[in-house]
Amino acid sequence: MTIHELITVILLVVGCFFFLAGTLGVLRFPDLFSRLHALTKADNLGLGFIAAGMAVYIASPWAALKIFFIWLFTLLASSTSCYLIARFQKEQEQTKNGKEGE
Amino acid sequence: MSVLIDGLLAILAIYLALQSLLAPRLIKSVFLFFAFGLALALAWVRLGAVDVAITEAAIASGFLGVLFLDALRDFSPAFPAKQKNPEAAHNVLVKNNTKSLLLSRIPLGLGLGLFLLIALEAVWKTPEGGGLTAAAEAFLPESGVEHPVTAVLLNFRAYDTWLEIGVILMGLLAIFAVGGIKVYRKPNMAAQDPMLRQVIMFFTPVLFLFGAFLLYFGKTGPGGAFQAAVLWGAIGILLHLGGKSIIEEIPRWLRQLILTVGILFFLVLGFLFVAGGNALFEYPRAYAGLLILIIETLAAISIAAALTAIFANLNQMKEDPNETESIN
Amino acid sequence: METYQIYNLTSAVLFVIGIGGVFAARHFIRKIIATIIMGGGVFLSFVSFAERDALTFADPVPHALVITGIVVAVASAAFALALARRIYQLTGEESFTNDK
Amino acid sequence: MTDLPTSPFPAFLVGLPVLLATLSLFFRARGKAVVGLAGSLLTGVMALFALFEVTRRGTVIHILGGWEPPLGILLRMDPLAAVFIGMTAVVGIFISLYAWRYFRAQEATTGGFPLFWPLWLFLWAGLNGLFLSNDLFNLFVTLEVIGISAVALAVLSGKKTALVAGLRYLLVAITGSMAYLFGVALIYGSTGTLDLGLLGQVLEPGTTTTFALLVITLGLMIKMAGFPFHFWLPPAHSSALAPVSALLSALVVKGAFYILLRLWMEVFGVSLTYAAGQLIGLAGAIAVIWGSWQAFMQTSLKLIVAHSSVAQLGYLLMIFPLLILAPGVTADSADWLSPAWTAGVYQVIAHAFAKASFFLSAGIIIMALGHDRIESLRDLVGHMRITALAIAIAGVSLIGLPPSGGFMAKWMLLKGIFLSGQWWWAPVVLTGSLLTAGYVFMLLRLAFAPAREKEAFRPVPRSLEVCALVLALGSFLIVLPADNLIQFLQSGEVFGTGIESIMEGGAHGND
Repeated sequence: MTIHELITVILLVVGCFFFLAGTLGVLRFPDLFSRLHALTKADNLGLGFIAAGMAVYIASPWAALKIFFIWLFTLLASSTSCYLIARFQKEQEQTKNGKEGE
Repeated sequence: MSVLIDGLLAILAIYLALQSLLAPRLIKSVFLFFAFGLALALAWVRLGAVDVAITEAAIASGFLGVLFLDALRDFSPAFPAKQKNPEAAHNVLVKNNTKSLLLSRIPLGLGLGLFLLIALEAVWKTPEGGGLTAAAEAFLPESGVEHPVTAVLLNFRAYDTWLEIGVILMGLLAIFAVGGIKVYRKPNMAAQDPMLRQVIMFFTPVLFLFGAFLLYFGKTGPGGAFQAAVLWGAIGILLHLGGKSIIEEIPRWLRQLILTVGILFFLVLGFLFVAGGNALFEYPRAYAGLLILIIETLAAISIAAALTAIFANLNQMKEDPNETESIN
Repeated sequence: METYQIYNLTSAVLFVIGIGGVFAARHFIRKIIATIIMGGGVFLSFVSFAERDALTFADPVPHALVITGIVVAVASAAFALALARRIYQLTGEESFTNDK
Repeated sequence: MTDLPTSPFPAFLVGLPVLLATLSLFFRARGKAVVGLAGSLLTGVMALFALFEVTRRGTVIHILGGWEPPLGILLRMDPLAAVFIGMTAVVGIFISLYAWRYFRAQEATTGGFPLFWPLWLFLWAGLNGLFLSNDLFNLFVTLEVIGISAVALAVLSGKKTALVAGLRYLLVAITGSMAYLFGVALIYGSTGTLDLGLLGQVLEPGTTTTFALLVITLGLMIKMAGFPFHFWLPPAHSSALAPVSALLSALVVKGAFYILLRLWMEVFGVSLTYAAGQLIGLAGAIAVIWGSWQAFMQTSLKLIVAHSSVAQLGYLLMIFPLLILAPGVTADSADWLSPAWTAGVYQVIAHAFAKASFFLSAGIIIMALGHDRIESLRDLVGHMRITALAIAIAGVSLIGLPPSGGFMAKWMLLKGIFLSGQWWWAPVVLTGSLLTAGYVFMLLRLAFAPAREKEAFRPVPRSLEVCALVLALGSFLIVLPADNLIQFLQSGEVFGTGIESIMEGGAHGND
């Protein structure tokens, strides 16, 4: 195993660990906000490590750029959707609280 | 190793399919359906069908999933519950009688099990027909494109593809026929939300570029009109959600033109060939590549517009308390 | 076992799950999902044959058929969804009431 | 196959209605109707020209894109396809004329349903495409074109019952198409071709072929409402607008029957067994009895007519057991083949005319009365002579009394049944006719009965009544060219290469 491959494997394993942690969080955390936290933070980090691992493995700057863009777009999309879900939930809670307060 | 991966993927797809039908809550069903689509897309990649994978992920899982999600606003109990009619309420009571339900399911289960066994034997024993790979390979140089799937879609079996563009247009007409669509009303989500607006502004050009890329490179590699159309359709959907529905805000004649230009150009071109003594869709060999690119571009525009309009119309299908009485 | 055979068998299973779902599921949306699962099974069968018949590239004809089929199935499903939503709006029913 | 003469007609038969449907989208309500009616007339006239072309030149083909099968798709217009296309054209023209007047009369209250026109033209293109198609997958696409446009037409009224029936119809239609497509996938996997002509030559019997036959037959049975999959038809057909009901029952269900006939005869010859034929015949027989009985029990006119469709489609299934030869019987000695399959074609045409007329009449009655409960039909003769006449004539053809097209169909069917020795189907045909006579005479008795109280019959445009009457008369007139029609049908390779030998043997059966 070359050093090259070793780095790839380490990066992939670390990435998988974060994914696993994120998934556990989604399954085990009590409420929506902490679940979203686990999902977006840990999974984006995990994806980042896996993307980095793949970039090292392919070892071509052009491919690395593409992989970087994949990561970037996923990051953007997931953070936006996380934000929208959270906002929706918050509005719901506020209207609910408002009604109870009346 | 590869058998292991494929086997796991197959089991995952079956599990997700079952769960999306059995999940107790509708929202769970829809999300599992998303996941099922992605599992299938992975299966297509494993089988070397990259074009199919993109189409599956984009249309069957992506676009349809978005439609399902949007529909959940109607059905989801989180929204103000409607007055159910007594018949339906009674029916719910009947349904809860699980014992009779179980009994009625047993024959169905047995029948399906038997059917599954026969089906498994039939697919297992399928003789090797050989397919049409050799024929496609032989005629590929004459088709005007280098990617075999595009050659089949836009040249060898262009008739099917043309009909299919018609089917999408018909799907939109059919949704109009259902009725219940109110006059276009601007959703004002983006107005209140700077973040959403920024994201839409960022993604619109990116999606457009990527769609154009898929369209142009459909000539030589995976991609093509349908895949590009979904990406462009996604622009339309995003803009619609952001309060700027391009398809609703342009003049009527232009909208109709955009919706129909794909099928019309394809057909009129075909008729011209017929008038010239050729068959329908029989391109002159020298111009085949160019004509296919033009047809694909126009088709992608039309399909994108149709998908946007389908979403926009379903999205605006909201209840109107006055209407329930007037109809019936 | 060859790759294509795994997916071929899966296709039969998905097809049968889909049929069962169309008849046994109650909610409109689940019935529509079931038709798509059925379609997924059918398309998987086509594509697995394409992989089996590969020469320098996989058989492009089933790929093209499946792309056509997916689009057609999605158009039908979108229409079915519109009908289901409209029925719910008018009556509050989410499943066929005279089903046993 | 590809050495047959080529003709541009098949391309125009599919292309022209789509072109006109798309163009009509550019117009608003009234303009859509004008373009739609003009388009229907144009398509109909062209279809009749195409029929004439086939009588002159025999089977013609159109090789789409210039790519010959198996890679490309072939459109083939043989006498059988030409007869179906001609039938669609004649029935379609009169229904279009009726629809134009019918929607105009209600324009003020309903908006005139402008979407009817593009959807109907798409439906017509799908039907023509289906009759012409010679490719298994292309047949699926045309089935879907027909399915979506038919359901969209069925729900056009926007009423609750129509929507629920429409959703059920759509789900059933999708399920049927997918089952059909699964069979196609397996056939493609085992032969590597989708062309019907080539498949007839290369398909070999085996587990896969039998299973493909099973799912394809089930899928198509679902789509043509064959027993036990008939449940969706009565609500869908009875809740649609009158011209739409006529289109659905006269034309749409025939599409699936046409594919079934072609596939059984042309492609699956190798794996058909006597038992399979008996089974599908049994389904038909039950449909005849059950549908007629249900029709007899209904109290509203449109439901009677819709249930009657289930029964009349049952007769179509009953020709299949006759077309499959028992082991040891050679095609030369099987002189019942010709009457049997002529009976099928005649039943399709006679039912199309009679049922279209029936539904159009029902639409007129609803227009006049505001509902279609049959007890209000009292003294129909006194108020609407022409409509009553149309119902009477169409009813006589449905029962199968001479000299109607329905009689011709049932006579040929009985002839085939007795010549083949499968006498057990005969009582079914007779019982079905008796039950049909039961509900038709029940209607006629009411129509002639004196009115108990003054029913308010609103005036109805005379042209609507004439359309219904012409179609009813059509179900009698089709008997006149019977000899020519049968000769024409047998002039081409009717069922392609697959059953050539059988048809040669059967040709003397017709005297």
